[in-house]
Amino acid sequence: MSKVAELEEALARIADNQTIMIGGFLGTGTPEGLIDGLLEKGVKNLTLIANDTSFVDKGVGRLVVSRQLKRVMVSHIGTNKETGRQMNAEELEVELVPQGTLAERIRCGGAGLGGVLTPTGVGTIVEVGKEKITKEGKTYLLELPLKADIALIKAWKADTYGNLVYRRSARNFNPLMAMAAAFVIVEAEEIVAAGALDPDEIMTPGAVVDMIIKG
Amino acid sequence: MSKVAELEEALARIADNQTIMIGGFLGTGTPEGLIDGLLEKGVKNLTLIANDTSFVDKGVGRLVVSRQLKRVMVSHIGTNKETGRQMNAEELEVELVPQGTLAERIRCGGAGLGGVLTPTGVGTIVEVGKEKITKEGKTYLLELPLKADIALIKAWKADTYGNLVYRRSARNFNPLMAMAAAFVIVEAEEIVAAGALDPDEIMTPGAVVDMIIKG
Amino acid sequence: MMNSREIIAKRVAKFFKAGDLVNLGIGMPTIVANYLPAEAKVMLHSENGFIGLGPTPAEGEEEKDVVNAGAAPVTIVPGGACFDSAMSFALIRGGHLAATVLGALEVDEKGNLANWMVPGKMVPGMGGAMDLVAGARKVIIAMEHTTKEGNPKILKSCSLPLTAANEVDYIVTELGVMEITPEGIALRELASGVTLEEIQAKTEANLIIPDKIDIME
Amino acid sequence: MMNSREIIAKRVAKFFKAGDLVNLGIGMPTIVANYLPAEAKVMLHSENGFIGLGPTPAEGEEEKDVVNAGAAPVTIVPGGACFDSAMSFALIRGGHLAATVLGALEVDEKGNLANWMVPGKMVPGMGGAMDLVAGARKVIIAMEHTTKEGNPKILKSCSLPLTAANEVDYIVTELGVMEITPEGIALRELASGVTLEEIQAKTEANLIIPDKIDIME
Repeated sequence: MSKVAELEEALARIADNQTIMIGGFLGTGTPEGLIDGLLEKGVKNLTLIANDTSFVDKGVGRLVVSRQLKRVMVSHIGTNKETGRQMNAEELEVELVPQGTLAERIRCGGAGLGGVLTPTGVGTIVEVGKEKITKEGKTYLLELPLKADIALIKAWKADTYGNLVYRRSARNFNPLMAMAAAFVIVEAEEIVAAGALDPDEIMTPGAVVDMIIKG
Repeated sequence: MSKVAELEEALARIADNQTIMIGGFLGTGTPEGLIDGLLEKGVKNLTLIANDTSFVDKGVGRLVVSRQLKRVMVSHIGTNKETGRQMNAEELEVELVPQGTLAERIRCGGAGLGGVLTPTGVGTIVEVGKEKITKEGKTYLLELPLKADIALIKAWKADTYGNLVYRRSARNFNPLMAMAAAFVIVEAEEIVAAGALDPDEIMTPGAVVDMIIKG
Repeated sequence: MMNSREIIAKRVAKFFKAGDLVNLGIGMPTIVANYLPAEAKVMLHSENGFIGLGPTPAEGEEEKDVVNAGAAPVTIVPGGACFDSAMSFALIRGGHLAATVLGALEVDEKGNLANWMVPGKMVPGMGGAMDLVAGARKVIIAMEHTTKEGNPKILKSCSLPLTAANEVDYIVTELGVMEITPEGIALRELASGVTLEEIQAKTEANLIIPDKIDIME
Repeated sequence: MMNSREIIAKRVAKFFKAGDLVNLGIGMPTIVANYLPAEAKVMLHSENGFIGLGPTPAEGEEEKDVVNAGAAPVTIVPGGACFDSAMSFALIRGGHLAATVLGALEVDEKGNLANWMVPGKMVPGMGGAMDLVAGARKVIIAMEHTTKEGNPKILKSCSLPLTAANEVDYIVTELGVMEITPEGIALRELASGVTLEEIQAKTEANLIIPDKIDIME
């Protein structure tokens, strides 16, 4: 039961107006082959959930430049001038989320949790419109889960069942997003047989992965 | 800056009336050498947070038999008859917590989160006394963080800085508890030099570990 | 001839398709593993921290750190993966399990389940059961149809403390296969040689009898 | 002679003791690493997913997956460990960082910090800053005492959108070291050659001047 597929099969799962999570931190740990495919396919009006909008010529930043996004939920846009320009021109909706809150919201989505209380953002504009809950004298914001139609994940190694190993700082949001989407597509640098990875080195269990392409 | 110490130094940190988290699942992944030490030292009135009370002759189950516990917060006591007997005789307070909720509450304690919304336990006696929050038509219980004075952790390998690797099903609650206690003591089967473990195989970063003994 | 437990386990195994991730509770549900054909490629989740629960190892080949949620020695199949308890229950609660199979003390027509305590008698704790029932995409109860004394376990309304409310999808017993629907408990399959009168007599809840009922195999 | 940035970085480095886990923000705080003596055994946390942030690799020895939170190639020191973003921020929020060092646009006498946006002008996003300031056990602001135009940045009350409220513990500038106390901003150290009049003139908030003020080194 191998989940290894061709790029075209992966792209067939991605359509206009979907919400897509894409792994990576300023492009490190982003599946660039799948981004190439999205650019070529030209899907539009996507909602992107990612750590940041990377750079104009790298990772998800290229999808900003190609104007395929309707909305982004990220923690940082400062490295991609085009994101700020489109935001100010009201061509792109930008929701800025503190990075740790973004990680927890995605984790909640994947873990069946209805939300989480975080101290981050209390007393700032991040709290606007959110429920505040005080416990033992400390005030928290109730932050809600995030889920996606599709997650695009970059792995260092994958086995054919979809078990994944990430490398160094390329791990970042990838394991969280692999849990939080209805359909999970992985781009792996190396694909090995099921059983070739030690069960303890696996960072994402294959059970949550739907499709693997070689990247 | 090695954190390796003798059992006596570890036991010196443990006192009557403390709240102690101890890793393990029916004894697998429990630091038996530290339990031996607790039995010998005879500290009393401990509050134990663990997955279960194991068996009468294994893991934390031995602390039930030796009557060193005032209170336990666990998901299961069925494998240790002495726990049930002491509970019915009102000699031991037992708070039963669903296993996934226990894991999340400990994780919240270690992650600086004020609580988490879980669907588990809604409509059961677990919901008694808890705040219920409904989001998008689904009802959740607000479960609050757990922290401890001491965590006793069992690792397969540790480096001298305290970076830890667990093996197979002995991982269980250990990585969560290592984040949630004021003082973290590790019993490791093997101790290696800092730098001998690959940064990607480490499951608990040494920064949260205070002391390591050879087990 | 198969006994009741084997009949139930064999039928439950047919619920699964290739790629499904399934958690089998302690006790009778564990036997289901014996009836999963290798080609089914069902992966078993062990709540103590791994996917890929395999058969009991040969004597002398046990590993102390490879045990199931009942502390019995097991193996991990190729493609298996280990994780901590937070991840184990993230998989459970997050809907990543196609199904969980559990025993029951009582089930009722609203899909309520009681299987974790008898006040004043048996209080083992819920372990992972409450999360499994709340989180798995399909909850299948595998149990003998009545108590040892012959009393119904499929009730109009559970009397014991619940494990979860409104979460059960199917009940498989040695007498038949039932589905919990918004209207009540519908009989889907009847074991060979069992009459409608017999299964209803052993069931407190009123069974909905559709036009078509398959033979349970 | 050291420039302002070097003077500030050198002083901030003295806050740390062996075993401390510290996060240094992008920009000036990064320079602090150059002043941490090897024997200090301070471990640096990189919010993009590891502990053990080390120096820039030699040319040609960069690894594509080993970068800091600013996407620049770095190394991982012996004893370092990698993890995902949830764990990275669990460490931050959970109080496992002895300190975070960040720059600021404005700080005020209540310990409020503004360093992530200027409405209508600069909206880069907060990245990990809000979590760092809310979660680290000690929040140290490392910045030049005034803006390039000479205007105070240490204010009675921040005017820009906050990064966090009431979280700042220390401010280190080229003129001195200040501590946020419940009574206001107390001057702890003064740089050599700087007068009390000068530092107060460049500070909008009223500085509390204790009997004993050390020389900043």
